[in-house]
Amino acid sequence: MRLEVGSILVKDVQFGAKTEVKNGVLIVNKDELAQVAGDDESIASVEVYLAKPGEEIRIIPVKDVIEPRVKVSGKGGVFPGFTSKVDTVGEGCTHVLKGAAVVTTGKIVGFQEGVIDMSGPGAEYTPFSKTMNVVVKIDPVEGLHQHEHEAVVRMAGFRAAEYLGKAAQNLKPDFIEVFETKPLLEQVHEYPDLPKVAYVYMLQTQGLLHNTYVYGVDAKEIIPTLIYPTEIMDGAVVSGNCVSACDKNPTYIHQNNPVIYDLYQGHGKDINFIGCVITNENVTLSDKERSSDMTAKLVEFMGADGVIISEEGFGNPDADLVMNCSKIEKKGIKTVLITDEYAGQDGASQSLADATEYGDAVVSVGNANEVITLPPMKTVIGYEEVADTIAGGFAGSLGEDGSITAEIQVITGSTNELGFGCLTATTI
Amino acid sequence: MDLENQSRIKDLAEKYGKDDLIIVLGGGEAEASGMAAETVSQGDPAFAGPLAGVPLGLKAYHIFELKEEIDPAVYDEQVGMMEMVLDVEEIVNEVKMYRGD
Amino acid sequence: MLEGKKVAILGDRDGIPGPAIEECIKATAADIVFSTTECFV
Amino acid sequence: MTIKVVHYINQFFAGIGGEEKADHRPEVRDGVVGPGMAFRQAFGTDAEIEATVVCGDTYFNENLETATSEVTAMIQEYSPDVVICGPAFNAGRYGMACGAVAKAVSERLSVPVVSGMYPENPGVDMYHRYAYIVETSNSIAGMRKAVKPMAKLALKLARGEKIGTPEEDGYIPRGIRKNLFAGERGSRRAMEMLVKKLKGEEYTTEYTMPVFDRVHPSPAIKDIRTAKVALVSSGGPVPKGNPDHIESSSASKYGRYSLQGIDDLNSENSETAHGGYDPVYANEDLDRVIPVDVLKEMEEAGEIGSLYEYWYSTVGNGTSVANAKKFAAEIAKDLQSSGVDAVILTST
Repeated sequence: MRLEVGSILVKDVQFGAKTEVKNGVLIVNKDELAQVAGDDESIASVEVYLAKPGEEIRIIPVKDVIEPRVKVSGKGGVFPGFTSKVDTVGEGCTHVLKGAAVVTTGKIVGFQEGVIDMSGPGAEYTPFSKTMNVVVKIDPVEGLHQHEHEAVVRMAGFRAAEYLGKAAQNLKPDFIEVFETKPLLEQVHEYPDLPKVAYVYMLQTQGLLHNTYVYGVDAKEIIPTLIYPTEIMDGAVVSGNCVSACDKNPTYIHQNNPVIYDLYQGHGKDINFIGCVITNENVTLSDKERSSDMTAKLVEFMGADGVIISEEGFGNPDADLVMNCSKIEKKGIKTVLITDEYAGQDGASQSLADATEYGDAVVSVGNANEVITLPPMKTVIGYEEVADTIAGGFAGSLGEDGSITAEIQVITGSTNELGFGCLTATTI
Repeated sequence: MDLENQSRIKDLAEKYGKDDLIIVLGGGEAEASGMAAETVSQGDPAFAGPLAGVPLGLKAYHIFELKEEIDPAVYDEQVGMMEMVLDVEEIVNEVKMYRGD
Repeated sequence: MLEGKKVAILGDRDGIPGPAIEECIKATAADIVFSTTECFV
Repeated sequence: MTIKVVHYINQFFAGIGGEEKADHRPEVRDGVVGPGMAFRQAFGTDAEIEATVVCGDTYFNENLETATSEVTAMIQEYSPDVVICGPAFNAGRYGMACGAVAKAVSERLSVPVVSGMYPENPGVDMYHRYAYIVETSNSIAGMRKAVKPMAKLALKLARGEKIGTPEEDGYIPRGIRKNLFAGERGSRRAMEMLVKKLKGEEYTTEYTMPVFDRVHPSPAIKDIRTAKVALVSSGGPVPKGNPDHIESSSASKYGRYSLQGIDDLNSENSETAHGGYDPVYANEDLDRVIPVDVLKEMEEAGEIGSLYEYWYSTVGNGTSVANAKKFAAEIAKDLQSSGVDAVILTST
């Protein structure tokens, strides 16, 4: 599969009469966007805000972040199985409003949603303090069941991103990147002298606000399967997951999976990147055994010499990570794991809930328990009172002055386990 | 260096003065030999004994350095064997360094 | 250089012991005022 | 202002004597003793060693608790800004004493401690968390080399300056995980690590896997019909409203809740505080997390002796192993003193 990704650089975002991109400025028709996003009888209200890098703005609770895109050629839409039919994506050309993002917020669904600060110390920890954000605040009708609430907000975000992405349809990209993975046997022969590397992409699938979707299917229901890297880059995987927002993959991160991107950077030079296996992180032992067995088998089936395994979440998923690692290593295939740590607020505890002696090559993306104080912001979009109850917060997290003292666990993407950011932890 | 020996050396230095008294070492290892040389010149580097912070300014030589001064037959009998097994150059360099000449 | 000097000997159990150094110095013009064997380690 | 330092050393370095004097009891002397002279040189006018506390290694190790308290009390008298222990090089009992003093001083007096030891000194393994231990050579020959970095660290700690990494500031890692921003993003680091691993080249893992305790189950209850059974859960089951505000993640506490007058948990009287799983089904009927209804029926039918009148609850989500261990020890003690014979542990 060959995918061209054409990036239209967005340097600013403003409200205006017509949604379009002019000289690098994304202009948004606020009412039209609200109408598209709110097109659901379960939605009571939609408000749209802008949040730009450096502004004193806090967004809380954050549910998802999505990159506005449009399919220019090739099959399918940008969210196959959701806002378009389930056609296989990953081929042709997709245009991206690079630098822009849709952020969804609104009344809290569970305990688990995140925080984005556009400036101050918290901004350093989230990738979404660097994007021009169109914030869509969605509140549902009274009495909506939690599961429906989550789904309604998720879909509203996709519609908003798709709507904005259409502005890129007829634009000439500032730059185009081409990614290609051939059918397995051809791909293996393309670089016969380089080690064959696959990517094991673990998707969290543990229920409400812990779910991930593949072509519209709840990934909890899948058996691990092979997928072209370009399919993932083109919207095949989307998020319904924002628990402990630090290490959950918003849709934006799936669309821009950094492991896939960096493996393509090494492709043909250091490695032969032959493809991806997606697997899930379910809650029962039999599910875990089945999925890790299948994953190890698929990696072997592909003839991989080495794999990168990325986790999503912590605790329970540590067991999946450890099973994947040991079962793959036992087949003589080398692994590198990416995980975050829960070493306690003082950093003195052991960091994982499960361990294996095979896990001898680990990339740590930081200790999520580390405490940070986020100073008050001039503007809060959303509901700041949830700071005391979201995962990583505690009674008294929200100060009287509007500051938040909490674990970096509350910050969307702070310890992203695809390695989207530069955070790490070291022993001192 | 042994605390009691530090005390003895201190007394001897007072009695004979630093121009007349020299120390001859038989250390089998460079670091410890250097330390002994340092102890009698600049003070106990471990700051544990009577010479802690007491720079006597005494000159210490390793017996290997005095080979030319000694009857070859005697030297050979008493020292020859150890001269073959020990790292003479390393030991001598260390002692020289701390003697400060 | 040993002429007229007072010599204090610090031998080493694992190197050259005091008595061996004494034998050497006895054959020179120096005067032995102290001799001991340390355990340097 | 001159920084105040107290120095802890053993009987040997105080010039009292070797092994034969190792039963020397703790004493305090004003000013510097022994290696303190070297520290005084290194400090110049920045810091002053106000006192030196001396204790024999044998006395310390054979009277660990008393000696620790005595020494700590002597140190406290001087209200130092920083305490220096040793260096102890490879002297095992001296290292253990330095470590125990470091633990007590840092925990009880909240005063930072610097020490120096050879990495194989058992004091390092036992106490590396409580002091910044500079790596020294294995013998006292390394004194001069040890003093400089120890003095530098002591000044930094006393001034509350930021301490660098173990490599930068020359101390043995304390086993504390600390966040920092790397030069490359995580995915890039992963790819580079994999390329090295595939080539058989050296690479450094960023996290060394922990070793876990394996807990052996207790022997089976002989007669469950007479046993008092308790419920303990990390699934966050709490009375409605979460009265103790147990955190949805990274719990800092656990709760103990009465079952008096409760035969069934429901959405009126209970909920889960846990933020790590789909709470909808637990909130509808919390018996799904702790089976109070069934156990009450079994109690009634004589199938179990009795159901203990309290349940214990915390949230396992993101909670550090160290906190979990602490909670468990306290809960177990409570259960034991209440005559509980068996516990049903539920997780989520």
